[in-house]
Amino acid sequence: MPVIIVNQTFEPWSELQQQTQALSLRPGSYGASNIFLGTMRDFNEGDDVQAMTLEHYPGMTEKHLEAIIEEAKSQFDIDEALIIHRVGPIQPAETIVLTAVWSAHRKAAFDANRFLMEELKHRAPFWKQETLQNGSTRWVEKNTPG
Amino acid sequence: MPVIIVNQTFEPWSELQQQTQALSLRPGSYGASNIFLGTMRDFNEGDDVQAMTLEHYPGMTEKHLEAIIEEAKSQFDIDEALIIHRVGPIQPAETIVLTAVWSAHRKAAFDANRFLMEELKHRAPFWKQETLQNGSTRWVEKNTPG
Amino acid sequence: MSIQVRYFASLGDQLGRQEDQVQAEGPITVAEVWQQATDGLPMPPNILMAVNQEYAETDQTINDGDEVAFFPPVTGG
Amino acid sequence: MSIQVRYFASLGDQLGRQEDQVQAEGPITVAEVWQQATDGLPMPPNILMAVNQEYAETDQTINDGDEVAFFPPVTGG
Repeated sequence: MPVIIVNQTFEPWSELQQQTQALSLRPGSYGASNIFLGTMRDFNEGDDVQAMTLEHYPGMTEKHLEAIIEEAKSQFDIDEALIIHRVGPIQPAETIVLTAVWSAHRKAAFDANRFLMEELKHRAPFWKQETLQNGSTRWVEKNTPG
Repeated sequence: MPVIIVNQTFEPWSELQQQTQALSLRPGSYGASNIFLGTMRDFNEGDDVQAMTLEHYPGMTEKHLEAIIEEAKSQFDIDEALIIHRVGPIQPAETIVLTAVWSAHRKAAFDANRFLMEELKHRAPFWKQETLQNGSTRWVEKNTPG
Repeated sequence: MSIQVRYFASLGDQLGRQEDQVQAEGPITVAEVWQQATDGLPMPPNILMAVNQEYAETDQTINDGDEVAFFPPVTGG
Repeated sequence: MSIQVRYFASLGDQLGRQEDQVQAEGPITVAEVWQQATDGLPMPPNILMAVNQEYAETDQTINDGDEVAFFPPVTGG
């Protein structure tokens, strides 16, 4: 399954190792992999952030992430792509999102992975709510430009 | 040490986990990581390849990789960068190169990591020699364009 | 006909609920679903909407059993 | 003065050796080092050169104790 929504912390590198083995990637067939990790920072817009909650739209989220992967596969010369995204409560330094692309050559790997992240940021129904140090919460209004 | 030359196979994800901990990266301080892996394919230019040997210029190679990292740090808003490169005999499906960049936002992580790979491909003194299925060897004449 | 309406994130907080059920006699647009569900509340600027989990515009016509959702700009990743 | 010369990859194979030691009386350029080390062999096209592990051109002047290297286009990564 190239789209995975998880509601608990995961170690990105061991998860990636597992998922790589689960994908239909013949060892020796691909020459390039590009991986992006989005990690929760403990500050944002000048404030200390102590926690975050990620809301999503179950069903629509998966559907759109799968569509983004299909589009990446049709636009770029890639073998496989993977998106793992957290939902629910998240602590600083935890991984929010992991995207990965495997291809024959490096250009497609870089281009396709950037495409995955930009499309995900703009289209996938996720919403971040931050909890500040004083315990108050606020919804993140918009993403940083890519 | 952000530049590592290794003469034996390494598991990229566990190596990355170790190196991330060794770098001066405060957990929660960075929001984006981009990782590129170059992997040995078992075919090239229409021929099956059974093994590869990577020659390098000890001293000059490290010096240039370190210079490339310094340039990336001065040109892009990034926190840290890492290059791990194999030398010596390599088997198909093994990792040849791993580059990684950590930054606050995704754009710098993507741009800087691509910069690392392009500069490495053009400037770092490494040379690939392929061993074909019939046992004959040939030097790779030039890189694929990025 | 019966239409399931869902609200997400800050919009759900503002309305004080995550869903509504709207009843309609004939053809109805997304904008009319919003009007009916919120008792004529002006639609906040930048609001996004989806019909059956696909992005939609205010003038899209809704069928019986459709799911309509309203939510603020997405901020994942 | 004494100059260490190194050859890498296919160039080392073609020359049948990985290094030479060149002796010179006065100032000498990279091109002259090549001439002397290879007994006047024409320099292959696309060849790259380095002096003390920095990329250099054929007209760069060499000092005593310098290390000069010649090699084909790089193909790492």
